Amino acid sequence: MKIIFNAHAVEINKSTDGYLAEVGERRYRIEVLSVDKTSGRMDLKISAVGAPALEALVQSAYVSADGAKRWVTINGQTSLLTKTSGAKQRSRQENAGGLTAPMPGQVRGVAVSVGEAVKKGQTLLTLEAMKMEIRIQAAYDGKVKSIHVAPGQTVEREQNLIELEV
Amino acid sequence: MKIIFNAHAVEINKSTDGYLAEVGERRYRIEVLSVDKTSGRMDLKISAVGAPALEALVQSAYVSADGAKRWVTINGQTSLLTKTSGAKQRSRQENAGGLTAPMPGQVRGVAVSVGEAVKKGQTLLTLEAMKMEIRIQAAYDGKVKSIHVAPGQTVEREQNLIELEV
Amino acid sequence: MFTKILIANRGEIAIRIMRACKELGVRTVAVYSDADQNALHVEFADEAVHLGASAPKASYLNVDKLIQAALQTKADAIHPGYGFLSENAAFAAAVESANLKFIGPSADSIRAMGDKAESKILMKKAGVPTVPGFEGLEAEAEFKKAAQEIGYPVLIKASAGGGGKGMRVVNQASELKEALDSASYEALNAFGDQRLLIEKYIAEAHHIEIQVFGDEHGNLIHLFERECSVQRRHQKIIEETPSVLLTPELRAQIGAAAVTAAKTVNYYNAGTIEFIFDAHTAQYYFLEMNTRLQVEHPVTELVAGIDLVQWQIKIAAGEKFPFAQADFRQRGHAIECRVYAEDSANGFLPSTGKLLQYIEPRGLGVRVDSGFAKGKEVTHFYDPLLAKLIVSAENRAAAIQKMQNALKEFIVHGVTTNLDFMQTVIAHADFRDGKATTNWVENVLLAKESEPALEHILAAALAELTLVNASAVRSESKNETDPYSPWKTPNGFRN
Amino acid sequence: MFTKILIANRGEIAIRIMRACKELGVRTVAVYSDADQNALHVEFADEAVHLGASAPKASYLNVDKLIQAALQTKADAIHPGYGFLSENAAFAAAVESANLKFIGPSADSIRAMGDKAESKILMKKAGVPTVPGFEGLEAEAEFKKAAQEIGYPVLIKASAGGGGKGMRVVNQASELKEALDSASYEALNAFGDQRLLIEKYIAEAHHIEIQVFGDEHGNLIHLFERECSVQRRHQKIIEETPSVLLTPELRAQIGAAAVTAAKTVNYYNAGTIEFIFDAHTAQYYFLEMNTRLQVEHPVTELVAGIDLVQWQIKIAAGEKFPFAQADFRQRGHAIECRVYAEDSANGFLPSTGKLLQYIEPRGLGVRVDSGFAKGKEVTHFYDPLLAKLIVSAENRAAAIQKMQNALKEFIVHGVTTNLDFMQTVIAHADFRDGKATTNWVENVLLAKESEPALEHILAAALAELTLVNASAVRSESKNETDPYSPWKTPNGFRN
Repeated sequence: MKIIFNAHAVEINKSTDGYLAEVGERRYRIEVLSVDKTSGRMDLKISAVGAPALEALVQSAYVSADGAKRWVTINGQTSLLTKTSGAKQRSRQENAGGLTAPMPGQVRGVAVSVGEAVKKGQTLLTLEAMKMEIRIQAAYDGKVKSIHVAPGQTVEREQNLIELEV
Repeated sequence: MKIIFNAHAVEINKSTDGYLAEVGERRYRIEVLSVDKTSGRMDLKISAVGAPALEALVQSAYVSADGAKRWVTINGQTSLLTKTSGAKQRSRQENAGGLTAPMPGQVRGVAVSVGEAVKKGQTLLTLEAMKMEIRIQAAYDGKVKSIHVAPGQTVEREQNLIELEV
Repeated sequence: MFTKILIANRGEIAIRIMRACKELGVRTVAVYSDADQNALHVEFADEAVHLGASAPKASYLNVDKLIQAALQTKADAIHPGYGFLSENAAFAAAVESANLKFIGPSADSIRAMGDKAESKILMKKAGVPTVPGFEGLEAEAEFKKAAQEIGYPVLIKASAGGGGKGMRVVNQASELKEALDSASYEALNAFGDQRLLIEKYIAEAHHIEIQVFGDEHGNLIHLFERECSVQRRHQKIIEETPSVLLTPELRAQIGAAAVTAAKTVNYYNAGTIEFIFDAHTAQYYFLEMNTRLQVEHPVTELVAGIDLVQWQIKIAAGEKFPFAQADFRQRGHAIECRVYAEDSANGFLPSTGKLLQYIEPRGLGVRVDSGFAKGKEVTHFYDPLLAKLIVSAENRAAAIQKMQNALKEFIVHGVTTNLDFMQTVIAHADFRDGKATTNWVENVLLAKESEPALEHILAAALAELTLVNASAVRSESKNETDPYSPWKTPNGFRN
Repeated sequence: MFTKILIANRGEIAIRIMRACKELGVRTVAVYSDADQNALHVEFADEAVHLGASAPKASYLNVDKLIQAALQTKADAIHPGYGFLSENAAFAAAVESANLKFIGPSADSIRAMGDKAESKILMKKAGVPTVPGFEGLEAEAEFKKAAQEIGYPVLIKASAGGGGKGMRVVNQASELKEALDSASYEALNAFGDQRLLIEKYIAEAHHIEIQVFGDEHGNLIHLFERECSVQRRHQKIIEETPSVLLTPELRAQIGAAAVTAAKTVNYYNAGTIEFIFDAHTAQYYFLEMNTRLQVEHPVTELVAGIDLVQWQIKIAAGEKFPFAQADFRQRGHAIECRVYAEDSANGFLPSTGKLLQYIEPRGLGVRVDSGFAKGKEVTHFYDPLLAKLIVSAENRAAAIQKMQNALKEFIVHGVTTNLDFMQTVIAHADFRDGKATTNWVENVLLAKESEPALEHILAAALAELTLVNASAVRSESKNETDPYSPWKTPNGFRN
């Protein structure tokens, strides 16, 4: 079974004594000691195939699912992975210029209107969340092409706020 | 809807502003503030119908279900109720004489055999649980009619162990 | 003693106060906004009153509604917690006018300490060390002269300020005018008050504060220091006591200065005198007074052996504080980490969502003051504080080790937290050596977004087979009673 | 320091020890029986070794398998916890023979204190007060003469005994013969040793014990008393420190006696000297020594400010105990309630089952040392201890109030517990006044089965509509993702 998280493809299948996983050119044997659906906890022993047998310690992984999101905690380190179809993900870099919401929150004010010319660094709108105010500023000189939000509106992280055109 | 717990029959139905319950000749109004299925917690306001309106405090009830058993905790007091069909329950008194298991545990030894005559107070078998030993003794002079358990066997509380006949 | 107290707050501090009430046999009233309808503090109270919409102005900052709620539930006192209206003199006065007891200092004490410039003048008069500088200046020329006298770098601060707003570091004379202009503009916008003060900028500053506690009969003592230098965005994230920087002599000195400061404004109830501490010169300077219970009060409770919130309530009810300074001594070491719903690798920006998993650490010396539980929602309306993780141990090294383990044991899914980041902080040599100054996190330790570790990816992949898509198991168990869950229907239903 | 420790125990104490290991950077090995395959202590360890069948003899009491497990996992020490093999001198010796470190006293110390008669003789020689009586008697006539000398009532006790077995109170000479016969028969059956001793019976006895702690370099001090008089079936259910019965002078005296007792057997590591205390005469008598960590060690930890288990490990690793007697003083008051899976209204008989609900209390001064969690199974094979609820506060009254609240907050469904019963105990005037003697529970406080309260019946009925049979809700939500649970399939699946 092929599963892709963020940009990492994993081929994972049940084997006689546990599971066998392939990531890139590396293969791993996973022994599952216990699975507890109440807590989403799995006790695992992971070892690299071909590598000399190490004293494999049990690792306890807590996994939670929410839609395509997977939260994983092992030994106090937490990762947020997103299960994808495998298509190249939109990179966060492409949205540089602050046109998407850097945090969830509420739109405090919109300082520009559609068609308005803006200067690099000009504040386009302000977001507020948890007592923090963040100004969304133009990354370059340009013109406001469209505005997707209104004051008072609640936005998610990475939601499109405004589109500029040069 | 009629529900019977232990020997207590409750007629309970949804009303316009919550629920209306009848126990014996008394009627109660129950306002449900919240229900949380994760924890089995309900926040309730209970008031007697007809009684002068009291300053009804919120009571938080935790309820767990296991088959016909209902565990209820309110303000640190826990009850174990059994949902019944309404037929008269077998009273625990009828089993006086120690012929059923007073606790869950393991049969340590059976000291008698079927057909054997026994004296009142004679040890018939020993049960062990959690480092405790309990002797099951004859409640009257009689004869062993049947033995339902064997040494090493695990028994539930109130499970039949031995039957005596006079 | 009171019979019923309304807690004009939310989250962990509301629950903390309610516990103290319950232990004193006092009934509790919670208040809540739309967003907090299902919040933990509402569940925890004996009764709860809805205030209004989610925005603080419509709910937790609404003086009239709060007093109305207290009167309506026949509460006889209001505890403000921290934040919101806790340092609002008008609120304290309004509470007392409604014949309710405000659990905190007098409105006059709050007012006297509420203005940075005025309180600094008061402290100078009382002989409490303050940062060299000037208040009440207006013209640019005055500021320029002052800056020269103090010596650059200098700090420009909003007189009415807080939270870093209207604050500018000025390194040379040529930067002064712009700094004054932008700071006064920001101060006016934020506080409706453009007055500024100027003082010496202490670059390698530690934040050390002294807990004071007094009754309404004139008894007032201090309960030692807290070091709160580990901050981000001018907000504390780790606090501890004792501070490694203080000698017993210095502790006694700064403690006495704090008592003097508090007595100057006839202070009673719990309060905190904040000092800037210069580790190079071992000089300390009055910064401001927080005229309320602090977020970080638990570390003092653990090391001094006192329940500050219970005493706040008892003092407010008129009891005498029966202890003398000599009755207290510090035992062991305590550290608090503020568990925030925020993304440390993304500029510490807030994170919101429903808590899919929430498991708190436990064990000897581990205390969690929490405002959340599994299934609860973290919204963008309020502070990102999920919980405070507090540990105490025989000494600082043991406390650090205990904190490290407790942070690892704390599992939160559904929002991004700073739990991972705080492990890095706690393990850092600078922190271990007591070298973390107030700008250390932002200068030294900015977290970077990291690639997920291999075992995380493998665990997630495995979960697809064992937890999510185990269809054989699913169909097999479909008609069974789930042995772990009390009810057969899906969760999340609210009546 | 050790690199890996095997914990030869289960339940809360195994987890308590593992936490101490983790904080010292030591890896942990759990052991488990068939019944404990999914137990919490197995999850908590770094690795786990299966020992054998569920019966203790086949698992937790199997010396060979335990040592084999330690060798196989390359552990360098074994912590025995309490109960099981913790006071078994042969086990301690076998561990050391296998070149592993036994975390506890020497096998010789265990042996010397293991026999009631012999240890009593040792203590008499060392000048430690013992209950007036005689050891080493055989003929009935000898016992008769001894009883006359002591004065009735007298107590007959099995020399090798414990747990009330082979123990008889004799009120007059005519009862003596039968008591001797039945006690020696019972002692022979229980311990393979029919020797008896005779001593004065103290009717209104309190159980007061002193924690001692020493290193392998000759340092040994005491860490004050614990009062453990609230018992049922000769087993403690509530312990506290300080004891209201001791004056500072008496505390110093009895503490010094305990140190003498321990030094007599060259004791090191953690140990406890148990005393019978007669509140009428303020006399104390050596009862026995427990040569191990006690169940109730947490109350000492909280009041003395020490992590006893961490120090056990450090001492065993060869460290010196760096403290002198004067370094410790008691601060505040701590109480422990043992939360048992038992039916207080049914002769305190055990209760077993799966934990359908398990919510622990929290807050300042509330500590829970637990061996269980929701979904875990309580079996009949082992001790009924689910968890220890320990509170600490500024004084005894505050601790009692805190315990009362914490007991109410603790929710366990699936097995019957003594949580309700302990609320009655804690609230009783005798307990408040420090009048509870060791037979108080059985004489005064036997719980009766009570009818369920009306609101319990109403809540259960309502649950049928809102939680169980809310069919509209059920069908409506059938295909929704359950927002509270991480996975869509039913719980309880184990791979």
